[in-house]
Amino acid sequence: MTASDYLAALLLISGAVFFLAGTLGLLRFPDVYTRLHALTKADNVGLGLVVIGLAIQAESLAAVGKLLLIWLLVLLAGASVSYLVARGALHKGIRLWKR
Amino acid sequence: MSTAFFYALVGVGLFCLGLYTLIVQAHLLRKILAFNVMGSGVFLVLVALAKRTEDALPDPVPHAMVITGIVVAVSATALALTLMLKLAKETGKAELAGEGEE
Amino acid sequence: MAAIFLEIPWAVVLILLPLSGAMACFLWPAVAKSVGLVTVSMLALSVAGLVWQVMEYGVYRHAVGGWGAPLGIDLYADGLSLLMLAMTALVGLAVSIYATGYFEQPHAARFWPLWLLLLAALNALFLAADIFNLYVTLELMGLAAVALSALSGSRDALGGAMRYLLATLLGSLAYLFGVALLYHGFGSVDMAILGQRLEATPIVWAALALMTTGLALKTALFPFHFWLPPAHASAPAPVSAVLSALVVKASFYILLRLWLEIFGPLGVEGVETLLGLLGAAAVLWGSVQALRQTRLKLLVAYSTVAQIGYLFLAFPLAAGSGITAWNAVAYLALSHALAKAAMFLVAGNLLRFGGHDRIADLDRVVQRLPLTVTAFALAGVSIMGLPPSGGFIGKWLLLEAALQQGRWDLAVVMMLGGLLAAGYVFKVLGFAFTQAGVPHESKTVPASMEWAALLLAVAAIVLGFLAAPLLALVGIGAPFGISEVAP
Amino acid sequence: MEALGLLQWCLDGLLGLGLLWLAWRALACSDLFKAVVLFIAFGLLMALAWVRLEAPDIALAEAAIGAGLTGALLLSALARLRAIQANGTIVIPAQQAAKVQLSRWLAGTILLSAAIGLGYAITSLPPEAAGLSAEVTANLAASGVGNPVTAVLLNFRAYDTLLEMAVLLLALLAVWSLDGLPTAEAAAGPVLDTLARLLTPVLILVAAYLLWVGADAPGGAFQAGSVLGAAGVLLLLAGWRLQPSLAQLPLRLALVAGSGTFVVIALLTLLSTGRLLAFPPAQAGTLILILEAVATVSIGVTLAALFLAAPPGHKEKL
Repeated sequence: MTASDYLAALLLISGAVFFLAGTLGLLRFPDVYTRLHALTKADNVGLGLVVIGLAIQAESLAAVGKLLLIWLLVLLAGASVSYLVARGALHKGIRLWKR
Repeated sequence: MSTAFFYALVGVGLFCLGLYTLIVQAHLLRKILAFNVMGSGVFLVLVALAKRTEDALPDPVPHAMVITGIVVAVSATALALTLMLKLAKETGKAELAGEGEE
Repeated sequence: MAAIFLEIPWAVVLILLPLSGAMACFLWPAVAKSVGLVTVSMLALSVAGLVWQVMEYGVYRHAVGGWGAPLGIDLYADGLSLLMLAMTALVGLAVSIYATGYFEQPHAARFWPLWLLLLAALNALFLAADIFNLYVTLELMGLAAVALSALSGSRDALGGAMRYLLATLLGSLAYLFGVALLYHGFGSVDMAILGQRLEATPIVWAALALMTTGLALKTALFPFHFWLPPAHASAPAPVSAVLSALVVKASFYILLRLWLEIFGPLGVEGVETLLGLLGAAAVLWGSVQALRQTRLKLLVAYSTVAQIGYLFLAFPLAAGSGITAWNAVAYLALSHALAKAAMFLVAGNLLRFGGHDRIADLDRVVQRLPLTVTAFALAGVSIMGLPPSGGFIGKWLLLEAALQQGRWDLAVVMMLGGLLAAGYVFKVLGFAFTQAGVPHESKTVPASMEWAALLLAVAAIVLGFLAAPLLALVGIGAPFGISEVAP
Repeated sequence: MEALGLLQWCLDGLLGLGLLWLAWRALACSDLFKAVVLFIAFGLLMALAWVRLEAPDIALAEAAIGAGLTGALLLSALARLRAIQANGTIVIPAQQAAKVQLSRWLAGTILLSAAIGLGYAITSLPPEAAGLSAEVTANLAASGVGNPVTAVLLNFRAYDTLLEMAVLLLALLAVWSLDGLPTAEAAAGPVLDTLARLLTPVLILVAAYLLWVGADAPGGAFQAGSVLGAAGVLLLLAGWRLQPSLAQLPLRLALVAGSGTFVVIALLTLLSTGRLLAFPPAQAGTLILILEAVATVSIGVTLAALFLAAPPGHKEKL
């Protein structure tokens, strides 16, 4: 294994850690807003790390481009959808969690 | 046991799970979900067993059949959902009257 | 001229024409009725063309795409396919004539494209030689039939259609599961090839169980008949006629084909006995239920449950009687299609006339709708199995097959079924002659609706005189003999 | 290699059990909304299973249609069901507990034995079988495309696909014939609006890409069509509606174009070669591309129309 392999592996694993953290947050946080927070933050960064890790290993620039496009689309969709979910929750009258 | 047989058995499980729900649950939306799960089970059997090829690509014919099947399933689901809504509008509930043997 | 006529691939026309017609009806709803009528008439001509073609050249096989089985899909037409196609064309024509009077806008614009798609599905089904292709046609047929039966939008119709949809989808999935198993067991979905390759392995038994159950559910064989009476009784009359006459027969046809080409030769006496028993139960249960009904459409629908039972009585008799039992099935299927379609159309006329279909309140309808009541009586003769009628020939052949083998039990069931049928037919006719307690308002019934019903009923009787040529036609390609070998 | 095999086994095991568990939760949980969401998750997991089974074409179709559009249909139906039931009376039938329990046990026992029987039959199959792989490979060069699944769908078994297009058209006709239902509500807002504006061109591009690569790589008309359909659903959600001048014949033409082109090409091949849908190898690639391009548009429009569930111009009220 070369140095770039190790770097890719490191990035992929840390990406997975972010996903794990996001999932934990989804399961453990008290209300819909905080869960959204955990999910989007963690997933976006996690996916970013995974994408960079895969890009290092990619065979062509086109593949790198596709990977980046995927990341951008997920960012866009994630941000919009979490906004819509939060707005829907507010409309439904779900209160913010307070300690 | 190979991957092919493992997924085929999962397919059998999904088929029977869906069928059980179709029989015992009264709500039509759940029956429609159950029908979709059953369909996925059959598709899984069809495609999993196509992978019984040693180190070669799987048999593509079942793959094409399943794509046909998925389109048929979404068509049926659309019709079933509309029928359910219409029935709910007429009777006030999304269940069949006199739920019998089915 | 005749030569060109013989070279036209009529089988393909039978599939593409109604598809095109349906699309035209959808694009231009204002002319849907005319487009529909023209299409259906041309379909009848095409069936005639195909019959002629097959009589000249023998069985028809068309390798779609030029690949041929097992890679491609084959279309196939022998005597049995021809009989079913002719039945579809004849009932289709009468029902279409009826529908011109029955449906007003906006229902007419919805009826025609769905109806033509149903016809395309039926024709494609009767021409299919490939069990996965049969699955696609089954789904096309099932969804079209459900959509048609929900057309009126009433509470009963929607409930009946929903139940029907769930039953038909479940039946198709079980069938598809069987297709998957047969394909993976024997590497083909072509019936003839499967017939050659099949061995009695566990996979075949599983496929047999799944496909037989799925198709029995779609055919409404007792005790899977629960969905039929509500769906058939609540659909618009022309749709009920088509459901009982054609749609139920289509799934039975697939079961019959599977039996003749694939499963039958394996020697499955146990399953045959079971199917026979369920058939006998259906004959008795359906007839008794029909007798108990107070509404005409439900009576006719339960009568369908009973008549389907007769078709299954042939399974335990087939092995010992040569082709007599299967000939009986062919005849019964055809004559039931004509007679039962006539009965549902009659029920539609009476509903239109009096605004209800309560049997006890028919109120001397014989004087006011003589053609309609005549149609019911003639159709009743065939359903009861009295001579001279198609139903008589069919039941006679079946009885012969039973007596040859000393199956007195089945013979008694057939007799009892006939007696009970006489009971429910005369019950309706009796009330047609008597005066009801309260006078009812009445509406006029278009002549097209009366004549369409009569046409079908007369055809059911005429069948009684055509036994020799029809059985010769069915015998083309020996569908009931040893299954033929693919080229 | 040994470790990789073990890892794959773990992945397969988790995926298989995850599928069964999600299906069970989706079918058994008491909240319908949760059930639908779990079902969508089930669809996504199915897509992963297809990848594991080396069926990328199906994975794409499942993700787009099975999970995506079916999910959208289910969610919109659920919302409309709640709207309907909020207006009317909700009757929850009292079930006789004892009878229900008995029938559950009975059904459960019968189905469990059926599952064991089916499982036994399946495991009795030979572990190696190539099916029709050899035939497909041998004729692939003459099919006009390089992706064997596309070759089966649009050449070897194109007749099935013709009928399948008819099924899709039929579903729409059937849904339209059941009129008088409230249509899906638009949840307009600035964010959704922007999302739709940004994503629609991207989705159209993706659809075109999937259609184009479908000849030689995973993809094709159904995957591309469902991506287009998704774009349509997004636009409909953002409140966009077809302008009335296009809602009649032009829309209907777009809906039948797929089946119509199929029938026309079927007739042309019948006249020129004497066989239904027999493509001459030299022109097969072009013919398939035409068929797929038109079918993609039709599938997309049909799926979006199925989501809206009523013909445009239909009055949206309860």
